[in-house]
Amino acid sequence: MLRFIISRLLQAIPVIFIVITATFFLVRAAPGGPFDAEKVVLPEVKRALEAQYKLDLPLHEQYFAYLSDLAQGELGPSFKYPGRSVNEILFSGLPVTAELGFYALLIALIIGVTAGVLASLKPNTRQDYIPMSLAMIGICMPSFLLGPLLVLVFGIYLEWLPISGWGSIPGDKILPSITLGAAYAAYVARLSRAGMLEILSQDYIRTARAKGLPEWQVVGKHALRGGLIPVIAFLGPAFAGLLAGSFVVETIFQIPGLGRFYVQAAFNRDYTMILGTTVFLSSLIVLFNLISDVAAAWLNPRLRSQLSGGGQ
Amino acid sequence: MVPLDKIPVYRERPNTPYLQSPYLGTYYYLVNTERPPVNNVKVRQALSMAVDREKLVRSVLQETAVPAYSITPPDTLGYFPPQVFSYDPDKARALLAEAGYPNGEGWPGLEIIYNTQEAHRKIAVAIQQMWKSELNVDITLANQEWKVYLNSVSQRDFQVARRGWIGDYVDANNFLDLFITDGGNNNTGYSNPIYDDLILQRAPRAQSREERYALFTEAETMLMEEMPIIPIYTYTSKHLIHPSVEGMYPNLMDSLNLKYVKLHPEQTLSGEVN
Amino acid sequence: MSLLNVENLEVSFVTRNGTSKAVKGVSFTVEPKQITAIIGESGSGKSVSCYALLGLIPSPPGRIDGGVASFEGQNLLTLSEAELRKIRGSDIAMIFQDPMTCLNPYLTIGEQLIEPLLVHRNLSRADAKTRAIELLNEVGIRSPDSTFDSFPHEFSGGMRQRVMIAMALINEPKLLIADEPTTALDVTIQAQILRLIADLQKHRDIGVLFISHDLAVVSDIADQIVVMEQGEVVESGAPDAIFNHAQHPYTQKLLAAIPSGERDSEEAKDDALINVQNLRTWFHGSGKTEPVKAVDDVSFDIHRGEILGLVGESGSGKSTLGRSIMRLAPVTGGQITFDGIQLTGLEGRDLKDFRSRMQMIFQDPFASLNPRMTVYDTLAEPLLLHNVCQRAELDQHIAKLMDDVGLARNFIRKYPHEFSGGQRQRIAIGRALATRPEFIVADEPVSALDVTIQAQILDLLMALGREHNLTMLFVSHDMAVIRHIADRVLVMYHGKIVEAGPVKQVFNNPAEPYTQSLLSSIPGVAMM
Amino acid sequence: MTTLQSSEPADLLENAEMGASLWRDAWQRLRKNKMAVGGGITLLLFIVVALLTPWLAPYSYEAQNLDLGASPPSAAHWLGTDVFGRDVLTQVMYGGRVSLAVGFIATAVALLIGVTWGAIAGYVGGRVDAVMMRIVDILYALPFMIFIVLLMVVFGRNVLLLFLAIGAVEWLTMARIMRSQVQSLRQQEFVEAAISLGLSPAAIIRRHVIPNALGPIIVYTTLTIPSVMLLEAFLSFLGLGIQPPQTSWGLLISYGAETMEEYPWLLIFPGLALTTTLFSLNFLGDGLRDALDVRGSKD
Repeated sequence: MLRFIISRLLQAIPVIFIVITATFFLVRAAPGGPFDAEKVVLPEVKRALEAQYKLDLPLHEQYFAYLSDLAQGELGPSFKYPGRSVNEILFSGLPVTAELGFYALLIALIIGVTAGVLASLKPNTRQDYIPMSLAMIGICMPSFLLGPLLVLVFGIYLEWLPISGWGSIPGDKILPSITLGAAYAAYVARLSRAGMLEILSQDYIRTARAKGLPEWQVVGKHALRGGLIPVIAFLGPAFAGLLAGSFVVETIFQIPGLGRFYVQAAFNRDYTMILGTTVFLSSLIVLFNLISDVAAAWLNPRLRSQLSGGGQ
Repeated sequence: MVPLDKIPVYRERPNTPYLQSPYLGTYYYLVNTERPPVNNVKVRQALSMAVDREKLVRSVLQETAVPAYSITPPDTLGYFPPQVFSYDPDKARALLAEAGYPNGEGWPGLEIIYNTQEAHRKIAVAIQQMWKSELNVDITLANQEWKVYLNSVSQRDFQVARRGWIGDYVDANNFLDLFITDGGNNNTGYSNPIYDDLILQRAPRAQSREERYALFTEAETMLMEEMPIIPIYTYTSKHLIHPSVEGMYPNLMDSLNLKYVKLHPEQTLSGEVN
Repeated sequence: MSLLNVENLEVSFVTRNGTSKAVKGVSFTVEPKQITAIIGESGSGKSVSCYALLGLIPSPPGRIDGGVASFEGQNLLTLSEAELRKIRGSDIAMIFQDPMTCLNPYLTIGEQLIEPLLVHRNLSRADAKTRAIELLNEVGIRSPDSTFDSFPHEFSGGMRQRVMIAMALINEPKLLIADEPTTALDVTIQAQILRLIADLQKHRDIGVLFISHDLAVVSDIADQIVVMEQGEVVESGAPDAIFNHAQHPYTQKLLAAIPSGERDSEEAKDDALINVQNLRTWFHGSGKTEPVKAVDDVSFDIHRGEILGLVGESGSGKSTLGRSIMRLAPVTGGQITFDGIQLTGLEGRDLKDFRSRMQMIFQDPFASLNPRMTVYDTLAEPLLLHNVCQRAELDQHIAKLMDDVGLARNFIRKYPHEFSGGQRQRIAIGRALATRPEFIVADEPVSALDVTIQAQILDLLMALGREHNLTMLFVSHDMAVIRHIADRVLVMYHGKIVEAGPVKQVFNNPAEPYTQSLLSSIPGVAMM
Repeated sequence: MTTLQSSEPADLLENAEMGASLWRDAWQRLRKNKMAVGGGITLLLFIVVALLTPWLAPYSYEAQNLDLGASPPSAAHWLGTDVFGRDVLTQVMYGGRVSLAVGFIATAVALLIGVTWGAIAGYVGGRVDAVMMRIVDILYALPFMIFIVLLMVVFGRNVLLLFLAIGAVEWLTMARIMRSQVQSLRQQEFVEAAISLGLSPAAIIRRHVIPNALGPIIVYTTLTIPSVMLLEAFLSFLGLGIQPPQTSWGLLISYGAETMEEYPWLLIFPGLALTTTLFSLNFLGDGLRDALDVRGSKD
């Protein structure tokens, strides 16, 4: 198992390195610089700013300087927010976004698995069609639409829940989490339905019934474990996707999270910030993919013993 | 900021919390005077005269702005800019014909760029259609991401570009000196030694306020005849002020002076009865 | 009084394409402390009849139309799901055909074993575990304490079937339904499991309903045999009566299909078509673990025109050997010479062209045919690929192939799933013959087939072999089949060939103990 | 053995083309599936309307009536008007032209690249697979927005680029799905049988692997098309997409979302058009998957 994890991490190093390099040169090739503004600043002021952030050096020197900083864990100063380092900004936004992502995923799991399992128990009946149709809408409903819609209904007409903020008013975490989690709930529902249908047709489910187990045990104990493995494998990429995709939700609900920084950095051409968030997010993607692969393998005893045997 | 489309909703409420007042800023279109067809002053004048600013303000802007016919906002510290032209589609068509495009024939096309934002899009769409229906000229729109847009403007890689200027201090000079030759925010390629002389040499040496404002009027008249820019509207400051707030008065710079503001919490919006 | 008395059972399946009657008025009894065997081929309704008793057929599409099944004074067919659940796993227990798929791979053996105790007896987990370990011991599982927390994949098929049996017996049922419990097992394991079931039945005084397609298997243990065909009982009686005085033509056909005897092979054909020298096929795991030596230093000849039988149990490396010769498995070392050509050295285009001279027939005709290709497409592919014929003559060639393998020509537009197993294997044989090969590797070509079909396919292979002067390597775990079809035989064990020689010699005077144990495991030897 | 006589069953000789039968049979099967046919007809209707919009549309798509402004549905404007006083029905019809074209073409690009990439990676395996899938990982991690802005700078702004950009993002997931399908398929005996017949890897992938991997690909495709339509709105935001007064469903929905409280009809009708497309596609996709699964009729 350890060998598997180490080899996966080793494979990730060139991936992240190439991502850093490509991003470094891509952002600099994009038109517009970090200090361009609508009201043009004086040329000497601009030069001084560029010197301060080492932008006056030849590109390759900037690149190697960045790499050596990065090797020491330094992501550099933000161009947009003077006096703040990228590390600082990332670590102030991360807990908020991570918490938002966690709740969103939790909601996605609870709603998605329930809907998917219910649908799989009576395929091609109303109990299947209704949740699956909702899931389809959920997948395609963009959060820039769902968010305002929820705000309108629960925040403004019903006045049940606060419509913005994070952690300042009780209940203000509910709407953003639902908005972010909805699409994932829909995917989870489809995945768990397909997974459960597959498992429910297995011979060992018949064995369980032949033992006289009550139906809830047949489903809950024998079918769920295997049926949800595709969902577990999906969670890693999903969590990484949530972190990167939380921008819209964080904007709608005024949440000071990482997603806003990620997208704003690109708009502001805040070079160090773009690189910092990209490095950070791609590392997280690698990490979460690995965790969910390991978890999915761990749930499957056959794979588990193969992995602990040192094999791959 | 108050969202544009929400304004009518607030306005219609009795005891409205909505408060609007003119603001030291102008929304205008930059014209690249070195690119055909807008290198022809008659074309620029025709385009400007074909914009029905009253209608634009009434419909798209929901009365949240004031039509502008000059770069300087009205009553800038007592300076009232001249109105050189007005909405005149007939004259616009005549000018366009003089420029060689009678009824839009032979028109080579024109592109308006703007940075991606709903408000800019709405203005551009409306103006595009006004030019199309009054002058029979084809206009294309191109929205650009903010930094790309800034880059296009500073590289003068455009024909017509949306622009706004918010005054740094309350004085006409702050608007008029934008268009001196090679000014950092000129971006139009406009260059007129007489204008430069007026703004840079003569106005600073004016002996009185009246003389200074007369020089400004002369310069601005010149600017509005040559039209390196097409003014669209003057900004207003827009606030939702809860009825419980007393003593908040608008000013041109829209800066809050909280010294005289009082709160009367018993006052509520008529919408919030419960 | 009978333990179980089934009368006029009728079951049908309602599908989009209409209603099909799977069981048409079947009656049989199981006496206490006796074994009743139901014999029939796929589609005969034998399994459906038994699943229907316990409410285990999926409904819809399954539907019980009528009949009575009395068990201890209750009619099983009219019980509610809750009442049936009380009986399932306690009074009536089941074991199934495929122990690989019938145990839940995600739960430990122990957890699955104690479930019936927890559900039906309300035992504590500790007591249940004690009971389970006792039973594991009884079914012959070594060190049951450590086994208890293992997962199914850590066991061989035979061991899993023992676990299944333990699980069925744990609540001391009065009736055990065993659905083809040995079909998926190797011949020596099959013999052990059969013995185990017979022993347990005697010790515990339970009634057994034993379902099988193989008359030979049940001949040793059954007290009563019921023969089913197409949803109906055609004959029933004591084994002796069935084997010696079968009345119904179908029963006679089943008996005749049991492979027996050996062919008259001409001696001493010394002209080697294929020569295998010191062949090694090793599979390397990652890292420094020992490679799996599937084929380990094997040398032999295959003579022109002969059928060489290759026999061994699962894991012996016999399939890998066949696949190595076909260049489907990567050869680690050694040489294969085909008609003077170094097969091991061929690559790319040369290999592709050479493939027309040798073909393979796979074990599972369900898996070896592309489910999305019609018979026509499947047969046309090799014909066009190797330019056996022009496009204009394609139809004639395909029709000829279908005639050769005994398929009706109007099946040409059908897909594999529309055929029975035997018909599918005919398609696969047709595909292999299409390139006009000289040599064919047949990898267990009949082991997935019903016994009467098996006989037909064996006859077909022998006839085609003669007609096209084919040389064949026939891989099988079934001694009786090898004896029936092969000229010479190789016995493989742990990657090595332990015995080789003409069929007569090996079967009548086996030199190796391993060969002897294989021979003694052939079921129904006594009956033959 | 009988020799071939001239009196062969007629249908035998009709089968001139190899591989054609699967698709023809799938078509037969599809025609019997009411939901799929309904979805197909709806889609076809949308496409026909899109093609004929210049003749069918009740109003000009650019003509404004600023004095009318946004008005709710009425006899003159069945679906109401937008803030410029333009007819919403006309806008939705013209928007459909863009959205349907973008949706289908960009998805086709993504399918082509993704399926090929995934099939090769999955079939060849080993190092090639590792390298190909790491490339997918890298592309996943690159900041998409910067990438698009650059594309625009390098190639200028045109619709072809829009398709490319969308295809460039969407094929990644497609490749992953395809790869895992192929990995399990290549273990199947019929692939081994094809190898032993001497088929080239390309022929095996094309004839034996892809037809058997189509099910999940079709389902994913039907989900991709609507999300591509919405992605187009985001690219328009970056300046890559189409420009006013041209419009698309994605743009109409994102404009409508901003004024859903004041002018709900500006959101509802384009949303309805997209949702209808989504469901039609899904029914058609499920039907197609079932139709291609020749075994489906049995169970």
